[in-house]
Order: sequence, then C-alpha cells, then structure tokens
Amino acid sequence: MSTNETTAQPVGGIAPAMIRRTPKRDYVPFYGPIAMIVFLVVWEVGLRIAEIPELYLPRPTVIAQNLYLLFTEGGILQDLGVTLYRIFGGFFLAAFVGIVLGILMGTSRKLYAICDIFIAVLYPIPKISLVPLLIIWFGSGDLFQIVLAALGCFFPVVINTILGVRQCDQGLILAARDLGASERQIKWKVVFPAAVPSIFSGLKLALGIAIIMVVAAEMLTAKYGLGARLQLSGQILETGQVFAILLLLAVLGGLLTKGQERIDRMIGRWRT
Amino acid sequence: MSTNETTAQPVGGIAPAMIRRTPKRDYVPFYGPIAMIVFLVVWEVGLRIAEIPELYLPRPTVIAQNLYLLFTEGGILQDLGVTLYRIFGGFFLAAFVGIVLGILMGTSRKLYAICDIFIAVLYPIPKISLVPLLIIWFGSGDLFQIVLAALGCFFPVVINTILGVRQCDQGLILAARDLGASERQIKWKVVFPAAVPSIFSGLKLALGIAIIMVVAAEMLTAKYGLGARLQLSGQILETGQVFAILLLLAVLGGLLTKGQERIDRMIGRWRT
Amino acid sequence: QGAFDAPAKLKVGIVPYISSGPFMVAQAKGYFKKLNLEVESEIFQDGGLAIPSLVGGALDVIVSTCNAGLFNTIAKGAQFRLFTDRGRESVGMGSQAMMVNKELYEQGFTDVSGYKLMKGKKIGISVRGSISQLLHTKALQRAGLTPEDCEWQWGVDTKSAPTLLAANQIGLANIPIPLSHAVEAKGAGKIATWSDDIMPDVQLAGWAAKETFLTEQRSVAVRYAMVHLQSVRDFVDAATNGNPEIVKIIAEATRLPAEVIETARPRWTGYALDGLPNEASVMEQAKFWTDAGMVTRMLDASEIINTDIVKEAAQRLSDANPFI
Amino acid sequence: MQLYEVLADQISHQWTSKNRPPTLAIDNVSCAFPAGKVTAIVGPSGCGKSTLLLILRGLIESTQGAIRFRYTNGSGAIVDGAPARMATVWQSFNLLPWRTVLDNVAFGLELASVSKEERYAKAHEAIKAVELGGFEGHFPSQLSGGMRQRVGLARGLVMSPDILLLDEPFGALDAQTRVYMQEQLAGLVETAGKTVILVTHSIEEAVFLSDHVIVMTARPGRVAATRDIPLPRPRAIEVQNDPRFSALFTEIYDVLRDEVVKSMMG
Amino acid sequence: MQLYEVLADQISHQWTSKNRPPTLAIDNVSCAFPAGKVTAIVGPSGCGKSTLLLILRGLIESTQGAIRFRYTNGSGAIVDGAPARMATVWQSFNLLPWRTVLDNVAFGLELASVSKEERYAKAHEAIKAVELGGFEGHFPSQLSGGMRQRVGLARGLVMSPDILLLDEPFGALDAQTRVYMQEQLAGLVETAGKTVILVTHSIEEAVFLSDHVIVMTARPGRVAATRDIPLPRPRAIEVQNDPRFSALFTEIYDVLRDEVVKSMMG
Ligand SMILES: Nc1ncnc2c1ncn2[C@@H]1O[C@H](COP(=O)(O)OP(=O)(O)OP(=O)(O)O)[C@@H](O)[C@H]1O
Ligand SMILES: Nc1ncnc2c1ncn2[C@@H]1O[C@H](COP(=O)(O)OP(=O)(O)OP(=O)(O)O)[C@@H](O)[C@H]1O
Ligand SMILES: [Mg+2]
Ligand SMILES: [Mg+2]
Repeated sequence: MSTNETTAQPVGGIAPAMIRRTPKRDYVPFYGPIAMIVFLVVWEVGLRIAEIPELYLPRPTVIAQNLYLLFTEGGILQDLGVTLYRIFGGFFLAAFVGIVLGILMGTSRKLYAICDIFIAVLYPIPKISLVPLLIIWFGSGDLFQIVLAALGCFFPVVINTILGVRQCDQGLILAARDLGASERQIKWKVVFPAAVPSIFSGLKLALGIAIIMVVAAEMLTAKYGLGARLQLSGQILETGQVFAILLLLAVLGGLLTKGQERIDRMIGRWRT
Repeated sequence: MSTNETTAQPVGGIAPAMIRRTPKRDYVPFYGPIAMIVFLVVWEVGLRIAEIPELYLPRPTVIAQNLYLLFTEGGILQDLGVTLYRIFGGFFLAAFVGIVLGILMGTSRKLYAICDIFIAVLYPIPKISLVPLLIIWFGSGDLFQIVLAALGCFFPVVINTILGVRQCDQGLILAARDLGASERQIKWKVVFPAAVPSIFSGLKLALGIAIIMVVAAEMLTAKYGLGARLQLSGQILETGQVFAILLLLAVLGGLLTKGQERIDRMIGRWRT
Repeated sequence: QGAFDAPAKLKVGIVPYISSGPFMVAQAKGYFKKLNLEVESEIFQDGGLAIPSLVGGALDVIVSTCNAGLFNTIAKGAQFRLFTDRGRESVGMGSQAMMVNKELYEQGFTDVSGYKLMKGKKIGISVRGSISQLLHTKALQRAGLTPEDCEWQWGVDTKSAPTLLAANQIGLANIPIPLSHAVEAKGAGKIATWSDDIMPDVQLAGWAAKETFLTEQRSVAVRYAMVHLQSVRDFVDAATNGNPEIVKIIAEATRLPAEVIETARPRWTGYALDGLPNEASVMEQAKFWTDAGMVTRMLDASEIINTDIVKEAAQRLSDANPFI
Repeated sequence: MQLYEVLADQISHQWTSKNRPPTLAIDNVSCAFPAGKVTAIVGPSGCGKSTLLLILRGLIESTQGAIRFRYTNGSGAIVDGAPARMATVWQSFNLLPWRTVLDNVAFGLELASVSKEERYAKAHEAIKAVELGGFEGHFPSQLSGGMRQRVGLARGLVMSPDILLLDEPFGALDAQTRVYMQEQLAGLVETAGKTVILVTHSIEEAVFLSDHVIVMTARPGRVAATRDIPLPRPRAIEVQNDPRFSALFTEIYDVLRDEVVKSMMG
Repeated sequence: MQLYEVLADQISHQWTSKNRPPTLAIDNVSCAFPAGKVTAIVGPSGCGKSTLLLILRGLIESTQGAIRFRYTNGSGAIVDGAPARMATVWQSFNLLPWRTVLDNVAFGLELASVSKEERYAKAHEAIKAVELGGFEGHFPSQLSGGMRQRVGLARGLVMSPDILLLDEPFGALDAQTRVYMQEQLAGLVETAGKTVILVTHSIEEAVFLSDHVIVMTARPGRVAATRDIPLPRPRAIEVQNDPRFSALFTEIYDVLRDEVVKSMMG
C-alpha cells in the first residue's frame, strides 16, 4: 500500500482531541427542570407583557391556581382514579396481547403472513371512527373505554415486538437450541429478553396513546374521568381549568413515562 | 462436574428434531390474502344469516358497491389526493425533525436532559385538544392539517430514533473514532445507519398516526378530503359509505405500509 | 303481556346537558321506580352516536336530535319513531345564542336582521347537517342572502367557538346556554340574537324508540311517557320559579355549578306540556334536508312521529296521577 | 454411559443469500468421529469448519448428505440413535448478554428444568473449573474476550454432554491460560470418555489434544487428509517435546500449507 | 516521514459500572513504545491489555496518568505532538455490518474525504493484501471469523498509519494463514518503519514480530517485565529455529506462567 501524501500529514487540529475524547460527565439531571422553568417564566412574563386574554392562553400561574382548586374543591381525584383505571386497563390488555402476538408473529413466518395483512389494514383506521360500533358492542362504560384504549395502543406494541424479535442475534438462538431449548423456551428465554429494549420503546409509545384514547373517549361519552372534566370545563369556558386538566394529563404522562423508564433501566442494566 | 442422571439419559423424542431443525420454507405469501378472503366470506355470510341491519354493520358486498359508487359518481379521487398530500406533508415534516432531533438527543446527554422533559410532558396531551389553538395559529387549511399530523407522528419517530441510537454498538463508534471520524461523521455514518432498523419501525408507526391524525382533523374541519367525506357520511348515517371510506383508508394504509417495508428490506439487505 | 305496571328494565341513551333536565328530575325523584321501571342510562355527548345502539338493540329509548342523520336513517328503512317531545325553542326561551364577534356587533349585528351583514363573512358550525346549519341558513335567507354568500367553517364545536370569535377567526357561531353567558362575560363575543327569533318553536329532539318496542312493550313506553310528562311539569315550573330542589338536581347531574344553572334558568330548554312533538317543525326540517340532498327521500309524518303513546300517557295521567 | 460415534456421509452445504451468488462452503465431506475419542478439524480460514459443526450438531440442514449417530448398547450391539446431550462451545461465544456469568452457565440446566439449587451448585463448580470464581455476578459486556470464552466453555461443560463440539475454544485465551485450559480438557476427555469434535487453528493444539486429525481443503472444504495421533495418554504439555509430536506436526503442517497456498492463489 | 514514540506515564484505569464494585483493570503502568519499532504486550486474560490499548489510542480517558507522543523533527530535535494517523485493529473486529467488505475497508479514507476513485483503488489493494480478493461485495455477516479479522486488518492498513495498534490481530486465523499474515506484517514493519503496538496471546508471535516485549501481571495489570528481542531483521518464519528464539521464548514463558498461576489463585 502506498503512502497517501495528502492524508498522511499530521493534521494539527485533530491531535489534542485524540487524547481526550470521552465527553466530560457533566451533572445533567438538572438541565431538564431548569429548561422547563425558563420556559414557564417566559410564558408567564410574555403573556403579561403582551396582555393576551386568559381565554386564548392562560398564564402558568392561573393554570396552577386552577389546578389547586380542582384538587381542593373540584374533587378531581376521583376523576383521576377513574381515568387511570381505564388507561391501565387498556394498556395492560394491549401490552399482553401485543407482546404475545408479536413474539409469535416474529418467530412464525406463517402466522406473520396471516396476521400482517390484518394489522396493515386495521392500523391506519382512525380508532375514533369505530366509536359507534364499539358502543354497540361494549356499551358506553368502562369496558368500552378500555377496549378503545387497547385498540389504539396494541399496534405500537405488536410492531415493536416483531422488530425486536427480528433483531435477535441468530447466534444466541443457535446456542440455546444447542443447549436443548425447545422452540417454546427459545421464544421466552432468548427471543423475548432480546426483544425487551424494543418492546419497551413500544410500550412507551403505547402508554402515551392509551392516555390520549381514554381522554378522547371520555370526552365523547363519560360522566366521570379527566376527559369528562375537560369537556365540562370547556362547556362553561373555564379556559384556566381546561389548561389545568391538560397540565394534569401532561404531568401524569410524564410521571408514567419516567416510571416506565426506571423499570426499563432496571431490567436493562446489562447494557454497557 | 458430575453426570446428572436424569438429564443425561437419551431422550427419544428429541433425537429426530436434532437433525432437522431449520424450519421448512413453505411458500407463505398467499397465507395473508387467503386468511383475508376467509374473513370477508364469514362476515358476508354471517350477516346475511343473522340478518343484521346495514346501519349496524354493512356486508362486504354492500361496502364494495358503495366504494364503487364513490369512485364513479362520488368524485372521491379528489378527496383522496387532498388527504394524501396532507398525510405526506405531515409525515415528512415529522420524520425530518424527529430523526434529526432523535440523533442529536441520543448522542448528547445535555440535549437529552433538556428535551426529554418536554417530550414526556407534551407526548401524552391529546393532540386533538390542541385543535382550537392550532386553528388560531395556522388557520383551518392544509397547513393546519399538516402541522397536526406532524405533531402526532413526531413522537414515535423521536422515541425510536433515540432507542436505535442508544443500541448502537460502542465498538463501532470506537472503531470509527479510531479511523479519524469527527463527532459529526460518527453521528451520520455510524450511529444513524445503526439506528435505521429502529427508525424505520418508528416511521412505520408514524405513517399510521399521520393517516389517523389527518383523517381526524379533516373530520373536524375540512371541506375536502377523506375525513370530510367520512364525517358527512357518518352524519347522515350512510353506514355503507362510512365503511367504504374506512376500507379505502385501510387499503391506503396497507399499501403505504407495504411500500415502506419494501424500502426497509432494500436498505436492510445486510441483515442475516 | 301482563299487567300495565309489570316490572320492566330499559336502557336509555341521554345527553348530559341542561336540556335533559326532565330526565334528570325523573331519576332523582324516583318517578321511574314509582311505575316499576328500572332505567339504566348511557351518556353520549352527541345524540347521533346513540342511533346505531338503538337500531342495533343495545338501547331501548334514546334522545334523538333533529338533524339530517335522523331523517336519513329512517329514510333508509330503520324502524323507529319519535314518540314524545324532547325540547324545543319556545318563544322567548331559545337555548342557542347566535353570537358574533365584537366587530360585527359594533357594525350593528344586534338582532336577527344583522344576518344581512354576513356577506363574505365566516360562520362557524360544528358539523354539517345539524340544526345550527339550518338555523343560520334560514336567517340568511330571511335577510336576503343565500348560504353561498358566506364562508362556512366546520369543526367549530362549542369549545373552540369562543376562542375563534375572540380571535376574529369567525364572525358568527351559535353557542348554547350556559356557555353563551360565560362567553359574553369573558368578552369573547356578543349575543346578537337567539334561535327562537329565527325559528320559533323549532323542534330540537324527541325521545325515540323502535317501532317494535312501541308496539310490543307499549305499557313500558306509555309509562316512560308518563314519567316524561310529569317531570316536564316540574322542570318547566322550576324554569319560571327557580325551585332550588330542581336546580340542585340538575347541577348534580350535569356536574355544573348551581350558580351557572341558575343563571341559565330563563332559557332552559322549552318543553311542550302535552308532550307532543311539533310535527310542522319536524316536517319542515325533513324537507329542508331532503332538498339539500342529504336525505334520500321525503318522508311522511307517520314515518317519523308516533303520537299514540304520549296521548295515552296524558290520558292516564289526567285519570290518576301516580306521582302526587 | 454410552459412547457415541458420529458419521458424516457425503455432506455438502451451500450458503444462499438473496443478493449474492451462493457460496459452496463444504463439498462432499465424509468422515467419522470415533466414539470416546477426540477428533480435531483443521483447515484454512473460511473453509467451512464452523459450517460443518453446525451441520453435525443438527442446527442447520445440509444441502446434501446425512449425519448418523451410533452407540454400543448394553448387549454390545451397535445401534443407531442420537445422544441425549450434545454441547457446543462457540467461536463467537454467543453468551446471553442480559444474563450474568452464573446464569449463563446455568442456562442449559435451567432449560432442562434442573432445580435452582442443583443448577447453581453445578454452575459454580464449572465456573471455578475455568478459573472465573468471583465473576459470577458480572455481565458478559463487563468481561474481557478471554473471560467470555471461558464462560462459553463452562456453559458447555456443565451439561456433561455425550458429544462435545468445540469451535476454537481457546482462540481468545492468552498462551498460558490456553495451556492450562488445554490440559484441563485433556484430563476431562481422558477420564470422562466423551466424543469430542474440536475445530482449531493451531496444529499444536490439534496434535496435543486429539486422537485423530481431519485436515480440510480450502473452500469448498473437502477432506484433504486424515491422520491418527498415536501419542500415549495421559498427555501433559511436555509431550510437545516428543519427536513423534514434531513429526506429526510437520506432516499436518505440510498438507495444510498446500491448502492455504491454494486458497490464496485462487 | 516522522517516527513517533509513545510514552505511557503511570497509567491506571478503573472500570466503573452502576451495579458492581469498580474493577481496577490496570495499575500504574509506565512504559515506552519506541519509534519505528514493534512492541508486543503479553499478559494473562483479563489483565487489561485491551484497556491499555484504548487509553493509548485516546479513546477512553485513564483514571490516572498521561500519554505522550514524541517525534524527531526535520532539524533532529525531539518534539511533543500527536501523529496524524493512528489505526487500530480490534480484537472484536468492529466492522460496520451494513457496509460491504469494500466499503468497510474504504471507510477511513471516506472519512478523510479521499475521492471515491482513489479510496476504492487503495481498498482493493489492501483487500488483495489480506487475501480477500473476490469478497469485496460481501457483508460481514456472510464471512467466517478469520475472514472478518482480515477485513479489520485491511481497514487499518489502508490508512498507512504512523502508529499501528493491533489487538490480537491473528487470533481468529488458522495456523497457516496466520504465519502468512505475520510474515506480511513483519515485511511491512521493516520497510515502512511504523511504530507498532501489538497485543497478543502467543509468545511465539510476540518474539517473532517484535523488537521489544512487555509482559503484564494478572489483573490489575502492571508491568511484570520487559525484554528486548535482539533477533536480526528481516525475519522469516525460520527464525523460530534459532536457539536465541527458544531462549527468549522460555524466558518470557516463565514470567508469564507465574502471572497466570497468580491470576488463577485469585
Ligand atoms: N450465514 C452465512 N451466510 C452466507 N455465507 C456464509 C454464512 N456463514 C458462512 N458463510 C460462508 O461460508 C464459508 C465458510 O464459513 P465458515 O464460517 O464455516 O468457515 P470457517 O472454516 O469456520 O472459517 P474460520 O476459520 O475463519 O472461522 C465462508 O466463505 C463464508 O463466507
Ligand atoms: N466496558 C467494561 N466495563 C466494565 N469492566 C470492563 C469493561 N471492559 C473491560 N472490563 C474489565 O477490565 C478488565 C480488563 O479487561 P481487558 O478487556 O482490558 O482485558 P484483556 O487483557 O484485553 O483480556 P483478554 O486477553 O481476555 O482480551 C477485566 O476484568 C474486565 O472485566
Ligand atoms: Mg469458523
Ligand atoms: Mg482483550
């Protein structure tokens, strides 16, 4: 191999970086909250200066005040409980069915061929347009809410599970088979754990969708639940309250996601 | 190591399987369509026998007939075009922003810390509840539809991109750095291609969501588009037409997903 | 069929608004139980969502809002009838405010004649084929304009209308009580006129049940109508005298603050004391939607309305009122 | 305990992938792996040794040919039948990254539903045997290459297999650990009487450990030569100073050189 | 062309991970890698050889100590400064799985914005040098272990680095290919005058290829001994028959044995 004159010259700029490439470990956990606080302050002050009416977009302090009132006088806790029950009902239903089906589809070419077409066809149908049908079949109570949420979050779980299963290292499967694993054991002791990171990112998406679906369904038919409250506050133009409930939803979503991430990290501590 | 008496015995049942473990390659591509046809026949015949009214759940033949009429007399092609334009507008917008932000977030701990909290908070807010705000900012035309769709499908893209980036083999990054790659080159020549399978499964989810969001937004506000047609048909309880449009959406979704899978396979031919 | 008051269960689809007041009163005061009816209710934000459940048999009685969908469903062969009144825009008591933005109000859109100012302006309605579209169209025609003279913005539901009015994104939208008062209080828009100024006594909705239910379970239907008539009396009385018991019942059932219910009281939805649907108004609406091409054929009144049940109920009530 | 003999009968294997012309990895390989003996396979890089191992283990199906297992039953007759336990030690380790060293080693026993207590006891023993005591709780990503390879070795050994397949089991080990592990393996083989198939790059290793060496040609792999190794057992590392050792080494080296040169020309 | 010397000054490195006590991989290692010479590092498995290489290459930051580079400039003075090009050949290959052999080998040149024509020409040359002609279009998953290792080798060589770091570059090669590649490398080193740092498990390889051997202790890795290899150059494989070779081998072997025994005692 001949020496390349152009590229073999010492390039001053690269040298120092070569010795220290590991990024310095800053203490980053505070970056997020700080950014959020800055954002909120800009929001508050901006609206005060621009004198935008509360109707359009209420200020954070007004929202916080409304939220406080909702808790102390509005009995929002009951609604929160109802909504959480429906969210988790739908989420766990979809997670269970989605993971099992995803693993079976990822490991069986036949089953994949059969189910794939249904998934491809059902997935893009707006679930909200199925509300009338679902109401006929499941009534307009909790079961309906749970089924609708499950329908919404089933697809990310299935799709990500299949992806995870497909990415599983063939070598691991061979090794397990060599050690006498049955096809069933391979599925649950090799393919499934290998797919866990991917499944988790599916579950993360799913939980978000579950929240959205339940709230939307509650807005349509429920008497209790955060969605129903949202509908109600809208009816009397309590914009502050509307945003307070949205904030509650956001915080709820944030907390659930963080909790999920913590579980994910605990399970995934073998990585790096 | 002592011999385990129980497990060291020859187990007759295992023996033949040991010699032939590779699953026989059946010709599976027809399984899906056949399953679909069976499903449709059961639907048609079932409803005829049970004499369920069309309003409740129309038969496939009725739906097909309605679909035919929509094309020949209903001028649905124009609506289809409008809807496709909005779907792809939102999808590509979200894909671009989501992939770039996802890669930056996956590779920078600071940026991750800052953006993560906003994503966690914004993701679970039902995007539909932002419609009034969005209309004020973007009007009620195409731009509004596109932004709404992009808002909806931005999250799966970002989340899956971050996942893919995180799963990138550290050894590959070290090797690239060793070969003189700049941080930028590492991002785009190592981390990004390594994340492609995961990004693709995010895009698959995103396209589905884009369809759902555009149709939902059209149902709410649009004059043209499949969602607008769906709304009108639903409003006057033309259930056959509603299902015909849902079918059209399903087929559209199926086609788009298949196209996406083909691209994915082409790019991913290095796997196995 | 057994005795007239044999125990019966029925499932009812309702909407959670003040207009459901009589039903709420009936439930709270135990009127149904008195007639041996066990009623289970399901809530729908939009009455249209309940029609498939009625036709499919999951519900026995529903609130059926007058709109293109209702007529078209019947035109396509669904066998159900409106068997009592379920709210109307009685003169002076219209429940829908026609609200305009400040600009239009200042230009003089302060009563129904103001519609003439709407040329080239935007009207916000929630969905096509709804009674709001009908109301606006009638008012425009009366002011010498056609619907094509304005721009129509769909998807403006009651929650987004105030913001859009305040932002001048639309000029006109109809907003129901009690929201309309809140909107005016917050300065987002002005009440220009009311629905009853445009179409006095227009029928808003009726209690609907399947033809088979009305014949096969006639006694249940009649008892239901009796309860309806009795609770309508309580409701209409309370609308004039502000009976705090009734106000409290409605506040609890709608989950709205009692003050809000009280403020809206003068314009709580109007009800016919005899329970008879306004046939003329219903037929006018049917014709309108048929002309608009949203209903496949013009219907006959007898295909939409059944008056037997409520007439028998009124008779029985005047013979012996079981509720006093 | 039965001793199993393995027979490869005219095995050929072609790898196919969608976008490339197919690769004929091995071509018409017939050979025997005698019962209770160690057979080494040597051959140029890419000649299909790992492929042959996969076929012998029944994990992929050869495009042609068949594999037979035979053993002598109680009354001395020779009977066809696959063994209860075979175990493979992999060139690329193939450890489950989400399991600790202990749980990786115990994996095979867990699959066979051995009680927790028993399998952990055995796994601990095997981990000690490969000198990894103290690393039971580490994950594979926290180990060096050589340590991972030893975990793979322990995972196979703990199964007390009737037939042991080793694909470069000492490739990632340092010279000394390698000798130590080789001696361990030699001891194990001599006392336990297993049928062992060993793929290796090292002729020394092949001669030192085996009773029988199969030299393969360059791709497509065929059998170039087979040689018995009549060195006495038990063997210690000093056997390498035996003049017969050097003679065998040179003999195999010469065959292999021709093959490697051939593989590099063409 | 400048010849670079590398100095490691009291390097220690501790690996930390969240759920385990930290591992002290190397402890206070000071050593020099002379300019234009080959220095081999041998040591027991897990003693921190790969870790040391990462630190020398500047890819991880050592917990303590510093690395210095020096070269002689035009006027003969010794100057501090890092070289333009260093290249590493990895124990675990680290090939980009989505790139073909050709694009993997050309990767470093592509990063340096070398024109497509030029980089492919050079890559083809390097691929031929490691005897992989004809496999340019294969993906890594379609190659055997030894073939992948040779791709890694070609990828490093094509960069014409001033300092070459080799982590077990011949570990996955068969005996013959190994000798061939060793001879190739010896020739390259002798003519091109590069500074080479070679981690190996094979004492033979260390003695055959290097001018200088560093023996490391068991973990935590320290410098147990260093030995110059005064064998004449150019060297061919026959140098292994030289009695000095055996003497050096035995000497290093003895140090290493003590370390391995120590590491296994615990
Ligand atoms: N999964 C696969 N797909 C396609 N080709 C493959 C695959 N595995 C191996 N090959 C090809 O088969 C041939 C033999 O590979 P194999 O891994 O059996 O060689 P080997 O003798 O074990 O080599 P080494 O000593 O380098 O490990 C090679 O040419 C390789 O390219
Ligand atoms: N990423 C890591 N995280 C935690 N510990 C590590 C990591 N990499 C290596 N170690 C630990 O550091 C020690 C030295 O490892 P290293 O890979 O440097 O050894 P080595 O000398 O290269 O071994 P071998 O010859 O087996 O390749 C080992 O105990 C190992 O467990
Ligand atoms: Mg191999
Ligand atoms: Mg190492």
